[in-house]
Amino acid sequence: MEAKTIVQALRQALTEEMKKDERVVLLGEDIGIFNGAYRVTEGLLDAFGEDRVRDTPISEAAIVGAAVGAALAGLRPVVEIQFNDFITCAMDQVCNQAAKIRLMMGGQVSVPLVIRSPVGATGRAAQHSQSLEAWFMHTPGLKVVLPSTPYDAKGLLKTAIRDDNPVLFFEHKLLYGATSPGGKLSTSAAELDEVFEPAPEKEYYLPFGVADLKREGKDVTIVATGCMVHKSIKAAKILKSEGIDIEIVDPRTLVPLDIETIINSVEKTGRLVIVSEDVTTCGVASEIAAVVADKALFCLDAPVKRVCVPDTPIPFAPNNENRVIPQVEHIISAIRSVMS
Amino acid sequence: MEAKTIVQALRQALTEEMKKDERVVLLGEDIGIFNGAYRVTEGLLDAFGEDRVRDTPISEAAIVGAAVGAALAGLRPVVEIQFNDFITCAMDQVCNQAAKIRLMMGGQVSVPLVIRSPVGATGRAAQHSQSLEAWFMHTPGLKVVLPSTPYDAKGLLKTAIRDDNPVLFFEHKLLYGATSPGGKLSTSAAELDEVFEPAPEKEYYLPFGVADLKREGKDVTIVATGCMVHKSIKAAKILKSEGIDIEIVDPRTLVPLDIETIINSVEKTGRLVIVSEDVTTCGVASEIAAVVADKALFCLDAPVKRVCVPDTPIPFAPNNENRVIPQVEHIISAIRSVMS
Amino acid sequence: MAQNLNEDTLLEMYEKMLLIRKFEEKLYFLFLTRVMPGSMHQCNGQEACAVGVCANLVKNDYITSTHRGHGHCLAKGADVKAVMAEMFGKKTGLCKGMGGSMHIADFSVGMLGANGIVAAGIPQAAGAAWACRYLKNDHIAVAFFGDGAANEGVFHEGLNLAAVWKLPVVFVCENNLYGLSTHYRKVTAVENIAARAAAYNMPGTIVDGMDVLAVYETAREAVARARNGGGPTLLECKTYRYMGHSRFEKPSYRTQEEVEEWKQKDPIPAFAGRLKEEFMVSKEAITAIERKVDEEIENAVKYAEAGPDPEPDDYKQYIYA
Amino acid sequence: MAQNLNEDTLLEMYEKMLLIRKFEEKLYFLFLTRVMPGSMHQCNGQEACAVGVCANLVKNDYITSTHRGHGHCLAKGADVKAVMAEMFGKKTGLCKGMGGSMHIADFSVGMLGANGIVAAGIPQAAGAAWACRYLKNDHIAVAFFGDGAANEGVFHEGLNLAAVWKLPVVFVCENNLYGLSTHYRKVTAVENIAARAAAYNMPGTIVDGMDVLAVYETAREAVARARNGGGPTLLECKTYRYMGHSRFEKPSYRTQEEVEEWKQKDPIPAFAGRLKEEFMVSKEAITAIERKVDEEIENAVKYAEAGPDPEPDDYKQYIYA
Ligand SMILES: Cc1ncc(C[n+]2csc(CCOP(=O)(O)OP(=O)(O)O)c2C)c(N)n1
Ligand SMILES: Cc1ncc(C[n+]2csc(CCOP(=O)(O)OP(=O)(O)O)c2C)c(N)n1
Ligand SMILES: [Mg+2]
Ligand SMILES: [Mg+2]
Repeated sequence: MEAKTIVQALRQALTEEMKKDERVVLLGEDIGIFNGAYRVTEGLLDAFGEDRVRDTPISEAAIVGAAVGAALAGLRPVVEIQFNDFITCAMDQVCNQAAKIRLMMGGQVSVPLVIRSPVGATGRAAQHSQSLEAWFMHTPGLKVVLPSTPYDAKGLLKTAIRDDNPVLFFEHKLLYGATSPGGKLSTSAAELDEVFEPAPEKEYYLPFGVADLKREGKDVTIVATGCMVHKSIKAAKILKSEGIDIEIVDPRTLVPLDIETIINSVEKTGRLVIVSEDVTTCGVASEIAAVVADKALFCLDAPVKRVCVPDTPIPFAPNNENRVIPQVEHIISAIRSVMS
Repeated sequence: MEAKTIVQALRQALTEEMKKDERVVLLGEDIGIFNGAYRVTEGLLDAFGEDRVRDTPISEAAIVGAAVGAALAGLRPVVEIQFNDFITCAMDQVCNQAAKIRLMMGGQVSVPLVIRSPVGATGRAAQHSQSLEAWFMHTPGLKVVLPSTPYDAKGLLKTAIRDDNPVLFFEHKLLYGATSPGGKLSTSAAELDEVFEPAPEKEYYLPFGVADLKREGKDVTIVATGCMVHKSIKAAKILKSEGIDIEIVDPRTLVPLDIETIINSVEKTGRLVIVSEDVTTCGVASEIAAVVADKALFCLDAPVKRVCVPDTPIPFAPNNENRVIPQVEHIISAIRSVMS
Repeated sequence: MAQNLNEDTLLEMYEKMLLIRKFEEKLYFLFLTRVMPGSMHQCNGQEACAVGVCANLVKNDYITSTHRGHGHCLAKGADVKAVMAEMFGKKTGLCKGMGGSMHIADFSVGMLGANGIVAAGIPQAAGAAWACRYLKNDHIAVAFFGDGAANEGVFHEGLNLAAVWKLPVVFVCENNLYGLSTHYRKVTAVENIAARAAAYNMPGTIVDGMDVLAVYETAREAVARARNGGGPTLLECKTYRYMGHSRFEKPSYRTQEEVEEWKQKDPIPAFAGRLKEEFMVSKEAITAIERKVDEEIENAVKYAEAGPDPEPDDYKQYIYA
Repeated sequence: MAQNLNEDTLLEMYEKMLLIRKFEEKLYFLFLTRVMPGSMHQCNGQEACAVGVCANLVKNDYITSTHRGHGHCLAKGADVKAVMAEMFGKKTGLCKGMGGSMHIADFSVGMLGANGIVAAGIPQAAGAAWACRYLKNDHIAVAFFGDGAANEGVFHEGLNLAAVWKLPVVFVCENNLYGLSTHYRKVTAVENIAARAAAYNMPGTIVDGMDVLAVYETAREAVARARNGGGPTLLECKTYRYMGHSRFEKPSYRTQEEVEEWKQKDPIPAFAGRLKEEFMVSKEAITAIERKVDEEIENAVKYAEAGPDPEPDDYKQYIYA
């Protein structure tokens, strides 16, 4: 059956890869009987048994450390970290160990390891709302993925599992498309349109480093990731009526980053707005802006605008959270400013 | 006596602040009888006693965690983390706790805490060579300092200790100007010129968010930090003979960042090269480039160049390390490219 | 036992437990019936732990807490109106609406904060205790945490640091058998978490966390030891949470029998019974407390609902001092 | 004791210890007399730990190590020429010059790497052990680490995980009394680190780390337990490092008497003595080993010096697979 939600798409990817390769094993907190905090691993314990779907202690450093050791000794672990905010507790194993082992050891070995983790703000305040992908983009040796649709999610997760390098695979909570266990996590999936493409049941792999044009246009380039792809599409539809024609590039993988597609688009439009849910300073958008300011400066007809979280921890009160998370209005006003 | 080296300058700052305020306490690995890995805390145990200069277990998370708790309960701890690479082990306490507590608790409290730590590559391979300041720039709630001279180091550390917020204070190993204990750490301090200004023994505080023009010029702006300030000055001197007149802006504090001084300089020169010892992607230079591409785009006569570590863990072999760490030649060739 | 407790203290403990229970019940109702923002982790069933420990503390003693922190906050003396308002994300909340359930804190009563990161409060309590000793202010710190937290690295680092520095701190593990869905014996190599005290050469004690007087007495010793320079203690309270892990989560990972068995030991009616039988408290006094608590909760909800939302840009003033 | 050891094994152990000692002595000389790149942490004095443990392992068993990893690497069977070349940062080094002393590794003999981060190898060994069991390849893993590492969070997390998963792994703590300048009793709440095994319900054993046969025997049990599905063991070797913490560091934090006292127990002459007296090994056989080792070291230096530097851009090929 085709996977209509990202949760289903991820589950299909895991199932297919686990069937194909016995070395693929899962570990994480509450991924077994509980099916994972966002139900991604539902049914996998039954299907593959406790040897391959392992509930762990609340020990993020040991989870990732054990996964690194297992990868060195022949397995291909897929780790779930319950919220990406908790990767802080495993930061050494991710960034000093997994990312660097291959180089430090002169290529004797690789570390085939996927760390899946949810990102994004959903009313849970400062320690459960971050989007930390930029830290890992700033850590050579890692690859970084952030899909925006079920189709991309499945094809990219399968590629991640097949990749011989450590991959950080981020999943936006509002795009999972499933309610949280027992909860009523409001999801924007219901309001999504045709770009939220389902994943076919058949096997396919999406290459890393190839951006996807989620919409073609000629006036302004938006580079957007994850949930922001969909907010950007809304903004584009609204501005269409004003005659502004927006192109939306979804990099899909942040490392490697498809610079060519971004630059081609900016060459065409002359205007660039980058929309990302991480914090502004030294974030995803900083990097994209910097690349363009180096490699396509003279194509630009307007300042490069970043629409990201301002430099603040995420506040709890819904009206404050809404203010700091990039919204359709913020995108629209950035577009207007580069068009004026 | 005036402090000719950064080590002496930091020691003076610590001594003065500890004399002035009993709540200032030090903790870290081997900072007591051993005087710290780079001897910054030499003599402080004798001067202030074990209650105020505390050797800790090798427990970075608990060191920072305890410092956070102590700050909440009325102290003003100054933590030494032996190499900045090891902050990974305390990442949660730094980024989810210290940085966010004030906001999460609605301003009930502040977290006056300084974390001092060495950065930079000195032949010790991938896990002892990083410059991780960008991670902390990407963590709102923290301030980030990286001085390049004894004068700045002293004035900024004193300000950091007086600041009511958590401050990450990075010190470049090659600028300490002292040999490592028992070792022969080669230091570039010997080759430094007049900008490596000593710190007077008198009291002074340097404000955060105020960049320093380390050299005036009209053709190209270099924004450089830490050790790269001095390599940039060498490059500027060499290029002077070719008639290229370089201005060097040293932000000194990365958060807050003195955007105005940078933009003023770029408005004057029309050309920007950013030199930083961190890894390129999502790094210090990405942020500065992005700010300029937004706020001063039409002042630019040439692409913005970043001279940073390419996206790789630092290799051990000296010729490989030299290749990846920004050198005077790299700076010169970036300048040539923006002048051509 | 408890001979040193006067009736006022006993009734206060009863009132606090009841306040926590009714607070949690009201919250559940509020979440069910209207759109309350965010999530929550409820502590119904575990009231005796927070109350029994905090009854030994004075206002300026410190506590650190967890994601499951409403009870600790109320037990330490935070104003229920301001706690409730924070749940609503109101400007009148303890944290001005910036933290919500998971970051509830009240510095005016030494409550240094709930925490969204499992175990993160443990080393912070050690640090607060260090400050108390350094400042010679005679206060101590208590870290509350769960069985799951005892497998985090900072548990180890925090307890070791406290032990080698002989800090005035008490580590209170509320072992409610589960960390989210995972039974602690599946992920914890020891039967009793208190046994881990041996790794730090500190006393480790187990107590029935459903018996508020037992908790009180055991904590009393630990608090006295801390206050007298005797160093830290690890105290394990065997307890149970009645509700799901968070919000409406329905625990599929445990049996209804198990839940019923623990509810037999419910600390609140049990304590009411002892108050009447052992301590000769009148039925009327008990009923009066119940009424008072009901009223407090109702007032808290009214206060919270009436309070203003923060301005959308309020967050800006709290990022930096 | 050691009745199960044949002469070949005994001599091999002696040779390995001597190789490590002479390797370290040569390194010190090389650092002193010429510009060798980077830094190093030497294990003179601790040879019996690495050798006694590794004598129980087969080639495809795994070990993880520390910043003080030369001995572990050689004991596990890495080629001394390639180890030396890595110290020089040569392309002919085990890690192609990319890692140096602190990241020395040889996957062909199951040596998963020295580590610049204290304690980081501990959970990795647990993970490698998990892979061994999962792949049913009958191998086990050993984590070497210091007394200082036993205060890091990942020590706790790694041992707990290994215990609850009953993994085939042995945790070997080389307690050399100091973590850099800090005496372990100043920062470690227990006298014997082996006592921490109780926190994980696993056997904890103390052994004289200056006696290679004692280490061998104790490790043999632990290795057998791991291999037979009996789960992990924490083994504490009481030992001492003769040199400074790193490179030329001159320890001001310990007394000359203490150093001399420990040198009295030097594992190498002691073992040579026992070989002669208890195991009837001839003086000639011992001398032959010494000559062989000297030669190996000389050859290693020659090999290392003769080897090419990496190309300046070599690093590029190792960043990603
Ligand atoms: C570092 C970290 N890891 C995981 C989580 C997700 N999480 C929140 S509560 C919880 C269970 C905690 O169990 P326990 O410590 O026993 O406390 P309890 O919920 O039983 O009160 C988990 C896994 C988290 N918040 N922080
Ligand atoms: C996480 C981390 N913290 C601190 C250091 C710096 N450091 C390197 S070795 C060392 C001492 C380690 O002591 P121990 O574990 O006893 O090993 P030994 O040096 O005695 O072999 C320290 C503090 C480090 N490399 N990594
Ligand atoms: Mg629990
Ligand atoms: Mg040691």
